[in-house]
Amino acid sequence: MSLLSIRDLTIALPEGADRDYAAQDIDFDLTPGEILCIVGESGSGKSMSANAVMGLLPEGVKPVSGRIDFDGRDILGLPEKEMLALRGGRISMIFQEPLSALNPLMRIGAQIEEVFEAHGALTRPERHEQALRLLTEVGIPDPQTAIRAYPFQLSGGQRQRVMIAMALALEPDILIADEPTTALDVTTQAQILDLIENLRQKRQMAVIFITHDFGVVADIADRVIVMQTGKIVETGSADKVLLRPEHPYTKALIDAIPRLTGGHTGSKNEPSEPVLSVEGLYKTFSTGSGKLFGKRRVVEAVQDANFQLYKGETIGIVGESGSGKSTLGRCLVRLINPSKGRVLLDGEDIAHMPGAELRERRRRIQMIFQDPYSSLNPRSRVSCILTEGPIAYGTAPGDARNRAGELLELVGLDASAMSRFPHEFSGGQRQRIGIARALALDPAIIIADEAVSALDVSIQAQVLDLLADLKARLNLSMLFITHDLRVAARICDRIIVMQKGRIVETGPASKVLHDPDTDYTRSLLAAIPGQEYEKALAGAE
Amino acid sequence: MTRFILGRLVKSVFILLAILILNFFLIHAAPGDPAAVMAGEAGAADEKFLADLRTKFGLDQPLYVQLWIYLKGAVQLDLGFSFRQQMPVADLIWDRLPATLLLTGAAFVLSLVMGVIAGVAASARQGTWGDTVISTLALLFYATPLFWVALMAVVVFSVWLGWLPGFGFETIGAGYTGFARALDIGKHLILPATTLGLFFMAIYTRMTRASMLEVSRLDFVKTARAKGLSRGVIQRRHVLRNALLPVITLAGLQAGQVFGGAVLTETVFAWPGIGRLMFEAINQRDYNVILGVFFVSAAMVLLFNLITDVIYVFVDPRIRLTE
Amino acid sequence: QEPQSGGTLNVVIQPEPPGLMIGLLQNAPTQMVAGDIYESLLRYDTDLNPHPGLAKEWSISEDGLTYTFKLHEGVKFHDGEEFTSEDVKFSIDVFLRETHPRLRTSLEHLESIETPDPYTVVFKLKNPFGPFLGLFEPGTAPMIPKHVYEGTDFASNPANNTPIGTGPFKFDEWEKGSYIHLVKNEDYYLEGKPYLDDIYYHVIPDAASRSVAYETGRVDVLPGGSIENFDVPRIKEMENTCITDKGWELFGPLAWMWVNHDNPPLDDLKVRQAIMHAVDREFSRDALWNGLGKVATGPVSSSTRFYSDATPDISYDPEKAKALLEESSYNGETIRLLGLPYGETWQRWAEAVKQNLAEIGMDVEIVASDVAGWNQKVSDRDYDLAFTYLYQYGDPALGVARNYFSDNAEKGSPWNNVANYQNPEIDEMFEEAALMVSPEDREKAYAEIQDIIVSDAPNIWLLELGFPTISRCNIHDPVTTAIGVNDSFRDTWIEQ
Amino acid sequence: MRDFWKRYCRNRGAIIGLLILTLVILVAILAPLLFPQSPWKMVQRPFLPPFAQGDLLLGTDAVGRDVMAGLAHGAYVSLLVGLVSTIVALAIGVPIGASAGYFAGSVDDALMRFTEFFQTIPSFALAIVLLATFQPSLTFVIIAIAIVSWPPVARLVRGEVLSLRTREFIEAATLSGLSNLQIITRHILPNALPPIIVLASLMVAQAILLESALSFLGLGDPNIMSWGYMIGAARTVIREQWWLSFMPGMAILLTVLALNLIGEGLNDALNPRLTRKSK
Ligand SMILES: Nc1ncnc2c1ncn2[C@@H]1O[C@H](COP(=O)(O)OP(=O)(O)OP(=O)(O)O)[C@@H](O)[C@H]1O
Ligand SMILES: Nc1ncnc2c1ncn2[C@@H]1O[C@H](COP(=O)(O)OP(=O)(O)OP(=O)(O)O)[C@@H](O)[C@H]1O
Ligand SMILES: [Mg+2]
Ligand SMILES: [Mg+2]
Repeated sequence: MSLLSIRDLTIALPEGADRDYAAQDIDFDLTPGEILCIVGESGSGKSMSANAVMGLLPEGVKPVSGRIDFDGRDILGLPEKEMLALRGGRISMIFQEPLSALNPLMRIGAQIEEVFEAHGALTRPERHEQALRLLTEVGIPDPQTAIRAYPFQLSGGQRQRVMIAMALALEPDILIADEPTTALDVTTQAQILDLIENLRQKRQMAVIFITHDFGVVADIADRVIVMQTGKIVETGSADKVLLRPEHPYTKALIDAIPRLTGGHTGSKNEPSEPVLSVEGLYKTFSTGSGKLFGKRRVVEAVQDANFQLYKGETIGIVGESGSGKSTLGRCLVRLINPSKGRVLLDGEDIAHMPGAELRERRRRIQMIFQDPYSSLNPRSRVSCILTEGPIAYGTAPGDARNRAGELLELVGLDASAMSRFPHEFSGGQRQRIGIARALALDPAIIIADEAVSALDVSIQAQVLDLLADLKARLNLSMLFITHDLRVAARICDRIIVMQKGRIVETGPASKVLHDPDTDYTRSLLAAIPGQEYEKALAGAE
Repeated sequence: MTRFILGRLVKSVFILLAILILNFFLIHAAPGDPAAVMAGEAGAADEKFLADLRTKFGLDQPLYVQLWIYLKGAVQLDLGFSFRQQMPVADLIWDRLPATLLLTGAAFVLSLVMGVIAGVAASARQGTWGDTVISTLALLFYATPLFWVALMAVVVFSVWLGWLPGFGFETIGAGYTGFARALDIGKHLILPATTLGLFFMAIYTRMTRASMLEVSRLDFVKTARAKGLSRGVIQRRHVLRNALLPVITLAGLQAGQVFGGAVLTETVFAWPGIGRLMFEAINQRDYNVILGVFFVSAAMVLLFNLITDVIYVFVDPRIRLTE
Repeated sequence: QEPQSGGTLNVVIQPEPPGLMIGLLQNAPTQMVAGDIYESLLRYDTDLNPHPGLAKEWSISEDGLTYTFKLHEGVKFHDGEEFTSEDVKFSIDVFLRETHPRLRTSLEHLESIETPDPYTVVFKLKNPFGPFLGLFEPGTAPMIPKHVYEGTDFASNPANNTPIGTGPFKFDEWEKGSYIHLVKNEDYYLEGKPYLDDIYYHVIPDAASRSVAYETGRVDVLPGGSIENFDVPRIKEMENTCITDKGWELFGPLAWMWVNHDNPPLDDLKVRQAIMHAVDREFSRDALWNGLGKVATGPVSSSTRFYSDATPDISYDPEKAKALLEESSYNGETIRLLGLPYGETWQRWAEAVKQNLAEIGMDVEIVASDVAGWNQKVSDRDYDLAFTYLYQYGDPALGVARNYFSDNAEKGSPWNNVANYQNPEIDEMFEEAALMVSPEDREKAYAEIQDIIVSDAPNIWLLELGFPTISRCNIHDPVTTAIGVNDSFRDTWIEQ
Repeated sequence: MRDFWKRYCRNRGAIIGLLILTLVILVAILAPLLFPQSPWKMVQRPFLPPFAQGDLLLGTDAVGRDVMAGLAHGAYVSLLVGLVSTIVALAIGVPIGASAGYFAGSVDDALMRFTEFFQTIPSFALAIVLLATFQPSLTFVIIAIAIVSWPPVARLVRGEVLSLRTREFIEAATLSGLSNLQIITRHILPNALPPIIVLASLMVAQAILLESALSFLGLGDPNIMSWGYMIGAARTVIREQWWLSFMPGMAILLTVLALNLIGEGLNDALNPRLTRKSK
């Protein structure tokens, strides 16, 4: 007997959107205790379909046909009042973005207790007790403190767990999780997946899980739905879809999954001059505390970093969230000033170089930013984004434009892209513009900070290929910051593992990923989802 | 926190001193002096009369000496003597301050409360005629000259309808005490406070509306809806609180500008407040009074800036106070 | 009708006086309130004839050099001390000589003051001084308690805040910015007077609010000039409302434009005459002053003694003005017109004059400023044309001569001969006329003076201003003397 | 540009606003042609009510001047005061706010204290003192208004810049070798524009009103016909001839309304992201 059944659901988008329907003819069932994974490219309508079940479509987006039966009742036409009772009570949802999904001005505890309050459950002290229990259950360290904390005082992973606690508060029949782990590092991700799995077993909770991480899908899914531009293109049991895909799109997706093994064929680094060498680098942040009368807090984000980057080499920097990866990268391009230590670029120390001189050196070392959205000025056209750097360094505007055209071609974009604004591109395309911008100055070194983590696998694969290709063609050196070890495996020659600001392990990629020296690295490796599946895939090939 | 507040207070003292010096020169740059004005009012004067006055006021001394004398007093919190009224400036200000604080305080509370309510109401009805009415009214209040509104209010409510007294602080000579007096003052307060408040109310309305709409698009509102919270609770508990942040900034600014806004209102409604004192003092070149009022006003601005900053910390836990 | 005792009088006052010690401050609002508290020796009816005040009788010697005043007996200051001739001597000779610039000028003619007994004062003059008997109103020669002020620094005497006089009302309370409260002087020397129990002077800074105050019944007396002229017709129509334009005879406020003789082409008589004839004063009176007041015919107001109407014609005649301007040395220069910063009417007036002058082809630019700026500019002769209005104090020697004397042309004061009009003949004539004993001689002399000055057109005389006092009709006798509400309300009573 | 225009036109209010403003500007420009006589000329008896006489549609004022001519000529001055003083205030406030926000630290502290100084004097009082010191001519009225109205601009811009400067695309621009000035002008300010536009449209209104309040106190330029002057002058007869202040008041109201609508329209049009993606 199915708990939820969706029939011919079509969701219309408002005028001016990229297409007419966010989702079309969606058809699926969900039985109690089942985990259904929805995968597919970005913008394919995954989130909209899920939101439709909650009755929480954004303004202007409306279901125009079909039905959603929950417990034998069509909930599409349900009056708001009855929907209120379902929401949070019998169906609950975890949203994509944990950073902004919590009210910044409310304490964590209050936000959880609110769920009970909304459904008139329990007395005040009981609610508090339950909130505490839930926080403990989702594995938040020191729940007594966390319950009184504000969202900004928690890490991304902790916030995501608070969201999960909220969603689980009333033991719903259905949990909808929209990319709940995308922003998390592998260890945290593993914990959360365990938690969901536990709950399902204990409470017969059905789960709709949206993700683009196939490792995760492989680990948890009973059934899988693949979506593309608003339509379901393939559906079936996890085994069938993952191992014996039928639809070409599914096949393409699965082909694009990065592998821990095999992907990258060793390094051909003949020991040459290091283009960049880092010696004894430290970065310490000190911040006032948020609490009244509080003390100053000191964060040692990077401690005693030492390494060399050789010409044509790619180094991956991996490690859990908050381990200092980004800080290290930013110190190298001097977006932040290191506290101590030297950064030798072509033998010159740029760690403490003053403005004008630094500016001259800077074009040799460029950065690709994590978020393709926020790293492009929303009010600049692509042509401007790509040419202003070279022009600032004295290239004639005409030449810069020509070069920009070439670069766009190089990163696989049409020259017509020149006159468009960033918002007119997809995430993957935007990331390519970011890459083109970094290349526009003909740098010797590129620092890529989580350059692909926001992208879905197929686009991720494209971008990674592109980077590898460019690197080979232009003989670039690259520092690749990521928390996805599969991605690191795919592109890096050497890997640096960071933990709490320190470099704990360095070595060739194959060594670090398969025969690590430290326990920390081993725990990271163990947490990678979908390892079984990867083997199965490898076996199938 | 205490360190932050203390630090700011210490800094404020220096800023105040600097402001005082600049104000001193600013005011002395205007043509005419208090002696000439007073002589002018007398309808006749001779050299001796003017010279006597100037000696008495200390205006015969070089400017830097006058400044020095003034500053010496000011650091001991002595704001000098009013040339014209022959009273210590501090007493004058102290006399007038309660009326102004009452008026601006009432206008402030009124504009803030009404403005926020209207803004919330408009945002809840976004796109409907209710929204249009509120928004248009707000714009109307915003764009109408204050003195025009004030006079019209008096004509309608005081002359035609006879509901409310049109001017003054209380019924003179009625001899009310206690509650009766409070009631009487309250009645007198309604028209000026409303007039003064209308303008800011309009601003708060617009700001709250925009801010509410902005915040209701944020993700955490969706989270709140997913919890099954009703619309009202969401608006109140989640949207409003966040939407109030920019309103607080503005309110801090308004609160600081206690005297400036009140000049016209106090004049039209014969309200015995500081705004009028200041305006008259400027016209009469009563230097010490002008400086005194500017000084208190500056202190007020700095104080309210500080209070706003502190309130911010309480309302928004993300904000950290840094020195 | 038999006067009734009792009742409270609510009067508007504007602007708020800087203080109430009338010996130190002579501005209009101070005088209005202090006129109830302080008294002088005489009072003047609306034809400027003297009547008993603190002096019950007086006599003048044949040669016009000795003035003897007999004082009322049993007059007490508000603190209970008796008022005697010593106080008179102290007030005039010591206090006011020190503090009162306008009186000081007149005291130049004074030889000595003698006090043969407590109720007799004898003034001995150096030379005959025609206007002398006109000096004894409270604004010019208030009686000040010797026992309070003798030997102190007058300006900083703490008693200035609680003024003590002999008047029918005593100071009670001053709520700054709101009101001044005076109460009946129970020990007043005239039996049965004053009639009123107390008086509130309400400080209401805005003219429109002042008329509202009257309309809503909060105040009962609107002294002249306290509401906008435009409001007068409406208020006048209200029931139980009486209006009088009496009470300004002593002051005889005359409005004119100073013409700065330093600045060519204004030193050219033809230019000045052209301006004189170009200004449409009837229009200004009717449109801006609601028909109140009179068109001026020359430097002397018609209520002032020795006014002559036989002066050369200066009436509105744009054609003549154009012709005069043609013949003159005017070459299209921009003339700066300094407006008087006393409210809307004066601003409108400046605009109207500007327009009048534009009609005859004169380019005028209005200069605005606040009161202090106006004072400064006029005192420094930093203007071309400047509006003003001045009081005449009942006698040309007191209020007219000062504006035309060559000697009075030094900079630094806005009431001197600010135009810098230089005519030695006039100087001499003024000097002589002031010293003449017989009123008939003076009359003749002043007629001649007026004739000459008007032909010289040193200034552009505009209007004898009318400031009607408005009050409820059941308030009897609000105005009884030539200084109107500036005198005390001692004779005023309210019909219950 | 066409694009921009199309986006602008999508907002109906904005078009109405533009129409009104165009009308006002036209009237301002054509005033000397429509009413060749000086607006100060006394043409008829004072206080002629509106529609009483054919060629004086809106009647006459206290000295018999044509109100219609006054409105037309006043449009020019009021717009000039509103626009120029706002531009000057922006020219002072934006650079100060932007530098304070961008360079932060001690620069910020110094500039904000400087701004605070102007804020601590009640703005109305400051305007009065300034005008008492200098001649109240049109130029000084404009300057005085600008001087008292720039601090909020500086504060607003600073706030925006503070939040923008840590954005990734600013970091990217830094890495591209742009100078600070280029970063501020090309990347930061365009993104801070929406609130500035809204504020600016409010400031124009404020300036027009402030001018009227100053006129009311006799501190306007007495040689120039402006709406503020007309309201101030008609204020004394508000009881008897209410239309004399009502009509310039309406003119101000309409202009302010138009400016606000335009501000909002511009804001939408300048935002290239028309449909927000719900991420
Ligand atoms: N508020 C909105 N207004 C208009 N169009 C929208 C809105 N929200 C989403 N869309 C459009 O609806 C389509 C489906 O969006 P949806 O969020 O479901 O994608 P998704 O599959 O969840 O993608 P992702 O993996 O990036 O989250 C997209 O084309 C998107 O542009
Ligand atoms: N500007 C800053 N002020 C204070 N602390 C900071 C600042 N930037 C980073 N940190 C702290 O420094 C530490 C390292 O941060 P960093 O951003 O380098 O981590 P990361 O390894 O890049 O993590 P993630 O994978 O989540 O991006 C964290 O504890 C972070 O809170
Ligand atoms: Mg999604
Ligand atoms: Mg990072």
